[in-house]
Amino acid sequence: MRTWFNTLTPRTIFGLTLITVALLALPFVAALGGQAWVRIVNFAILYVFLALGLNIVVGFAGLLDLGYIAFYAVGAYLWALLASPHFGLHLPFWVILPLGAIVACFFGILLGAPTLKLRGDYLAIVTLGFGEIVRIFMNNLNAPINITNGPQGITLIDPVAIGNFKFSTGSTVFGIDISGPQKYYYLLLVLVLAVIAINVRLQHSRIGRAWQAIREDEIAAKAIGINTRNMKLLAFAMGASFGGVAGGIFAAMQGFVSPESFSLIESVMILAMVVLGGMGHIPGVILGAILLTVLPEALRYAVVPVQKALFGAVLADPESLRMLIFGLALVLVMRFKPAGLWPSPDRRRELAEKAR
Amino acid sequence: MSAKGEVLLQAQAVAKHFGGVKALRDVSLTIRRGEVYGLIGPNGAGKTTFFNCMTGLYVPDGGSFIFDGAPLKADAPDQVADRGIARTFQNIRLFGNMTALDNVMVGRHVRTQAGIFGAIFRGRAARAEEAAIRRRAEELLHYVGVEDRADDLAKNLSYGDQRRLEIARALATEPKLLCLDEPAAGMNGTETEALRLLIDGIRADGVTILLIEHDVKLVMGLCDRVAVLDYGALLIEDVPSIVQHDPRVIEAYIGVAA
Amino acid sequence: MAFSRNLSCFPGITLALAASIALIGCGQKEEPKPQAAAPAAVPAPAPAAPPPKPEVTVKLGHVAPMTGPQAHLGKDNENGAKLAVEELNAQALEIGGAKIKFELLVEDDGADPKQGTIVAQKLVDAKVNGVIGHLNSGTTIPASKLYADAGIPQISPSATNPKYTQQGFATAFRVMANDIQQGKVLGEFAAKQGVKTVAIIDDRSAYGQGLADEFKKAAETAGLKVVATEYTNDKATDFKAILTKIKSKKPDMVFYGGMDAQGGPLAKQMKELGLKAKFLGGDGVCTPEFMKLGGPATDGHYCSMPGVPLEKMAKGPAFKEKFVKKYNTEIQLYAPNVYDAVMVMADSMKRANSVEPAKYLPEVGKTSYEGVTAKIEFDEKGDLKGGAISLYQYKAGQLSYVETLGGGVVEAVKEAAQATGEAAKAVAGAAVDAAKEGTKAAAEAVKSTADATKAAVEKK
Amino acid sequence: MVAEPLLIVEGLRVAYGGIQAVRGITFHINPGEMVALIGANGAGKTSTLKALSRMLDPVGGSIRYQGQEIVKLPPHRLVREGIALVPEGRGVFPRLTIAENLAMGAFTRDDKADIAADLEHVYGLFPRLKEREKQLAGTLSGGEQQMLAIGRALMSRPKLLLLDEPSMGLAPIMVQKIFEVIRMVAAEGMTILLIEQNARLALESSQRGYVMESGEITLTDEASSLLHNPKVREAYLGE
Amino acid sequence: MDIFLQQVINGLVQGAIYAMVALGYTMVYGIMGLINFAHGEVVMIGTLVTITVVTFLLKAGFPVWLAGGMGIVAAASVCMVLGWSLERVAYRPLRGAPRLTPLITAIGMSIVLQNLAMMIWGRNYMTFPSLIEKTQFEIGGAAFTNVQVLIVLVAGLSMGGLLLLVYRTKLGMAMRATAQNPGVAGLMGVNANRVISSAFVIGSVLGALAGVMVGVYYEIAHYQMGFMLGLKAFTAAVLGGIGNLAGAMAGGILLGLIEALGAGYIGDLTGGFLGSHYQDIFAFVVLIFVLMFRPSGLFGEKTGDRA
Repeated sequence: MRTWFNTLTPRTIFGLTLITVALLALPFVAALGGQAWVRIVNFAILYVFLALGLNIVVGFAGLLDLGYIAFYAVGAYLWALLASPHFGLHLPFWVILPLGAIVACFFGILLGAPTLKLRGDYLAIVTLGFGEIVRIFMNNLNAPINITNGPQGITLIDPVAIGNFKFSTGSTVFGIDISGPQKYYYLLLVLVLAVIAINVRLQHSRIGRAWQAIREDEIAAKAIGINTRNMKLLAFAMGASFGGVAGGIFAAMQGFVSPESFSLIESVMILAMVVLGGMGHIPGVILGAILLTVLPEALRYAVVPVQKALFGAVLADPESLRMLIFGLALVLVMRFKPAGLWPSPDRRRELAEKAR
Repeated sequence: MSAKGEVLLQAQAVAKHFGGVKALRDVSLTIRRGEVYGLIGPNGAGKTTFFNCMTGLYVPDGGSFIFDGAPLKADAPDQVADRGIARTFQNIRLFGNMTALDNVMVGRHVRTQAGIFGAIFRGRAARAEEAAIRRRAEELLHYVGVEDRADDLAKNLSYGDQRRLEIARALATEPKLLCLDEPAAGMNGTETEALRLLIDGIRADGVTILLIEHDVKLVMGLCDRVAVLDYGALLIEDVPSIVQHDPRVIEAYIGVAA
Repeated sequence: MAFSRNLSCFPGITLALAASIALIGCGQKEEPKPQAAAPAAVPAPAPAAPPPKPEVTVKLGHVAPMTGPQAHLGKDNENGAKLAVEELNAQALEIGGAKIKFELLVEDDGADPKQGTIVAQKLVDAKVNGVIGHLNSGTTIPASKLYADAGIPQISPSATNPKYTQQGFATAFRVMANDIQQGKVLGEFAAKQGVKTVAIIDDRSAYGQGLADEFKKAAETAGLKVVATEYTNDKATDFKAILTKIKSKKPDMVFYGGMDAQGGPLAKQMKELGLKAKFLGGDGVCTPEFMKLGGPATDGHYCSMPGVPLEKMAKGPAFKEKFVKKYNTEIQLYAPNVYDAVMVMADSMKRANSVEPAKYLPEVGKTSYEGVTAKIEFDEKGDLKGGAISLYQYKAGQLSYVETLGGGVVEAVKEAAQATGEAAKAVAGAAVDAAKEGTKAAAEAVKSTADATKAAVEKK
Repeated sequence: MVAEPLLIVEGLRVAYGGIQAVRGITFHINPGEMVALIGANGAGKTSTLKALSRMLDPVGGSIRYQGQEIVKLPPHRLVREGIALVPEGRGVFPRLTIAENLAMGAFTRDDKADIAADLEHVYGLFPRLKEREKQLAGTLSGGEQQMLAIGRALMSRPKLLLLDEPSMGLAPIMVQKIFEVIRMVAAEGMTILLIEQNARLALESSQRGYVMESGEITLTDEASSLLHNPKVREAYLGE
Repeated sequence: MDIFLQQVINGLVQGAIYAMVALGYTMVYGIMGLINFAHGEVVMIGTLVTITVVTFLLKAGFPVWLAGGMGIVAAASVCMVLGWSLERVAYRPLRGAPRLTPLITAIGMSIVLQNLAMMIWGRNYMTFPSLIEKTQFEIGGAAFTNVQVLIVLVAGLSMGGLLLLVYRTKLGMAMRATAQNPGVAGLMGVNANRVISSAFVIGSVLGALAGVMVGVYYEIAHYQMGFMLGLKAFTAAVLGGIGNLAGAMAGGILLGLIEALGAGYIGDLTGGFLGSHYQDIFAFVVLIFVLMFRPSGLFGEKTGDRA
């Protein structure tokens, strides 16, 4: 610890302080535009969470996973079942959250194991299948025994609460009014910082290098003694556990889960965040997640006024135009920044050379 | 340390076929500790298949390998590496988008322990290990002579440097037996000579070497003993001077003007 | 709902300048009913020599999917809401001493629960006075918590999942019978058709599954035998496999819990497979879309719709005419309910003489409003009281009214023996005159049916 | 030589991401001769060949073939002009049969009768290929694949044949066989540019040679003279 | 038994449709190794174009056969142009980019096409004008229509034609060569760009045909119909071994049969626990099992790693 602390220059200290202040102030700044924006920021963080989890699997270990949402679903349902009137259980969050990570982890291994021999596109379709299988089970496990309550979903899920301090409603802390979404923001911020730290440390470790080796050339990785089976399962498990925690928070924030929140398109979206941002590069992935969460919402606000300004009338249906722009953005970013918006320096170098 | 000259690897009647093609027909050979052992033969004779069977990439259809006193597990390349066999590939298989240094560092994987918690919490032991990995990798880069390319992506290295880097990566696993698959392919006479010096040095450090190579001059100059494969079967296994003049070898492999 | 009407009126008086305004707001019988039927509405009688009055904009949130597979229904809902708002504005209402201008904030939740809460928060931030929506139960339920926390009254026109109102939120209302009510009636109706065996298909959506389950219970209670339960999904186009299986069980009737987009092709494929059972479905298939997609194969099939047919309601035919004239398209499904939801909200505000959510919320619960779809009154949960369900049969490409079952509110049931006879003619899209006739006849027969209806309600 | 050179390369420059691999080289090949291009790994030989075969764009210089500038020609047009390349590592189509691989060589040609004749000619050069006509190319050994690659190039009836490392990874006896065929083809009057690590073999087979070092041509002479050049002997023959 | 036969017919027809779409995926994948996720949308646009053209022509008084024929031609032409432009605009610039890049582009394109279609054709489900008078036949108690027969026939013929094209023509050989090594194929005089474009164009025409088939069979269309269909067809292609034409066909038919028989029988076999609500899973479960034992699909080449 002493070593890195000493290397801090006044400039980096200033930078870090600035970032800290900005992060702390963000929910109050966002709230100026309405609590909806705090909520959007919260979802953005939740997706950062998910994208970083998937990044371990796809970005680090190079395993194309199109069913990642399954782990998110597992986490969400676990919370819903353990903290709602459905089974009459109301466990506290500090029990459920780690449990969610562990159960999702277990699912990661369970679903990862049959896919170990598969490559690339075959892996993609199988993981996609697993994602669908999990969703369809959740949709149907209301009979013969009612476990998930089927398509009706589970309502009245407990919010995160520390004693009587509930995260769902606003309260006053040290004389500052703080809303429910703002509370969740700080909770998510703490968690996401932990996730980022874990990601960074994993990447620059013996295990991170082994994943990278598997991504580059599995045969060679085996030949130098990497147990690719265990390493791949570890990647699935780590990625899944992040998904599980994110799912739990999602359930608590929403107060309601139903299978329709965990459709294939969500998996695709998270993958798009990872790739669009810059696969394997943590800052890039974070950027990708934030952009893809905020962009559609921002477009929601922008489409009509912009049209009115340009043409004096609303020519195209704002909602379809919004999705159209979103799709185009995906295509264009990939066209002009094929390695993502913020690729790792190595990746950038690689592409520069390819371009000749 | 075990004595020089005792048996390190014994292949017993190893067989492998692909569909109807018999790639290896009951090949048995013995490699002794400390020697450089050459494996030659025409293209398609089964040399690389033999390598792949030994290192666990292929499951042999018959026979077994005894390495360092115990049988090698089939279909488990990582365990083979753990036991002390390292290899290079005919068509270089580096981790192209990792730096040269990272390539060698990842080679230390099998000799290090840090797990998921070590990686996340980065305790004292984990940090010490990480430092040791880096130190050793830097030494090896220096050893094979590509230290000045340490931070370049492996795929951007020249062909010769890539060959050397692949050897450094293999050495990072602390092998007892180093298997080189055509290391001199695509090198001119002078480059081949430098390679010969490198291999000589590795042998001097006590690593046994198994060498597949088409450069007859290199093989005959370097190897203590040579085996010749033809159509998947062992033709002869002996010292170079005898192998070189065996009429069957000349007819099947060396040709007239060797 | 602790406030009395007078109490809730009180701040309005103190804030208002003139007592005459309070009269309009708090007046009960004198208050002119909104003239929904007349397109050119007569403005409310203005007090003499009005001083320049403040104008207050009442923001109503409207949420439905504008993207995704249910976007066509979302648009329909939006149209219904717009129509209501325009009419309200044309009436130049005055509440709490101010001229009221309603403004509709339209949001898209894409039928996605996550977007549902974001847009809900957006509406809460925008300090809307009330929310109409959402369309789907899946988005309505998570959003309802936000509205409840903010104390904003929410009236869903179409979320039929019972859970929506079972959460115990004082702000949650709906102007449509829920799945339990509808499923029950459908089960009873099936029994009345003289069928003995029935096969059930549900689309595993919250709506379809809920409805099918309730139907199953009711059908079994009524002595029907469920010979097969099969499933599909809300994106499917091919139902032959499950229909083949059902065919082998030879049911007299097939019940389908799901939407029109699947129901139409389903009916078609039933015919192609030679499956001759009767078809029965809920409001999801009671649409022009169903007949368009099912073609002649829908002939003779049945479906139900919460409420009483527009034609049977006093203001119904006029609404239909207005709607078609304005948007040049048929009503898809819930537009009339949305329209009613808006009107109920406005009505509650008028009665409370306040547009403040906290003040008019108690009034919402006390609603007794003659809507275009039903006489709207809420039970203690916020569910539509009684929840009459009407049954229709597809005949020659049109929906023809059969009968109305359930419903505790006598006035809502304008069904009558004569009317039933007429109903075959009074098909959807038929001339308004014909419908008016039916309405008259119905009015006369109210008493005779009241008993029967009561009996039906008690049986549940 | 009185005849105009078949190929004239002037000031050719090739760069990858800012690093110059070929720094303005000039050389020529006369009709009917076999020219060797030798040099160390990374000297720029393969880059030169890639530029010639239009697989990458040079940053400068000119390539004139039969008096015509071809530096902007797309690669698939080259074979029509009569330039065929046998790529490094053979580049056979592994999941096409041998016959199909050879047919691909004649892809741009329509003269069925002549193609059939050329096929017989190739089979004459490499009888082993004829035996395995229907076999997938991927099942051949390295030497056989090299034969196939050369045969395939000949199927386009080229005027200029570019050979990239034909001996690489081959058993000595196979190297001898391949070079026998190359010499035969040369003897039939084919113009050949040969790039080879095995400098001795290359120079022994060619009339003239160029030596490349760090992207530049540093020596050029009759092949036999180069063989005896002490610098060449030290740097490339490992002596 | 008649139920079994009926289920086989159901599965076969559904499978033939999957197969048609799967052929389009495989065509492109075989050459470029690219999953053209937007292929389902090409199919959708094929259907919608046909509806528009046919409806318009029928209104204008054209005879059904002519209107139908022109509808098919129009759909094929539009899809051809669409496929060509997709490749040209979205995928070609990405050759040599990281593997996932074109996948995201494809997803983006899929979203764009869906929303464009929604803007053009609206959000409502559309009915497909009936082009063929449906006649019902019965064999052994199983009912089927002439349309179903036609669909299976067209799918079979399409595959036959495609096999001929790929294995018996010069273009086909160029395609296979480009698939294996585009650089060297270029050296042989093959214009790789043109070959790849033609693969897209052919795939898109197949997509258009599939779209017409879907329309004629189910008689409905919607701007989102392509997504699920594409997904199923892609599953079929992988099941058969993606890149392999016969595999795509077999995978499609197999998938159709699995779904039909699964929905028809698994429920009874598991005492109702796994009924038709798991219909969409059956295919995936079989896929996962097949891939566990044959990691490259049923007909895919074994990718034995030549180390």
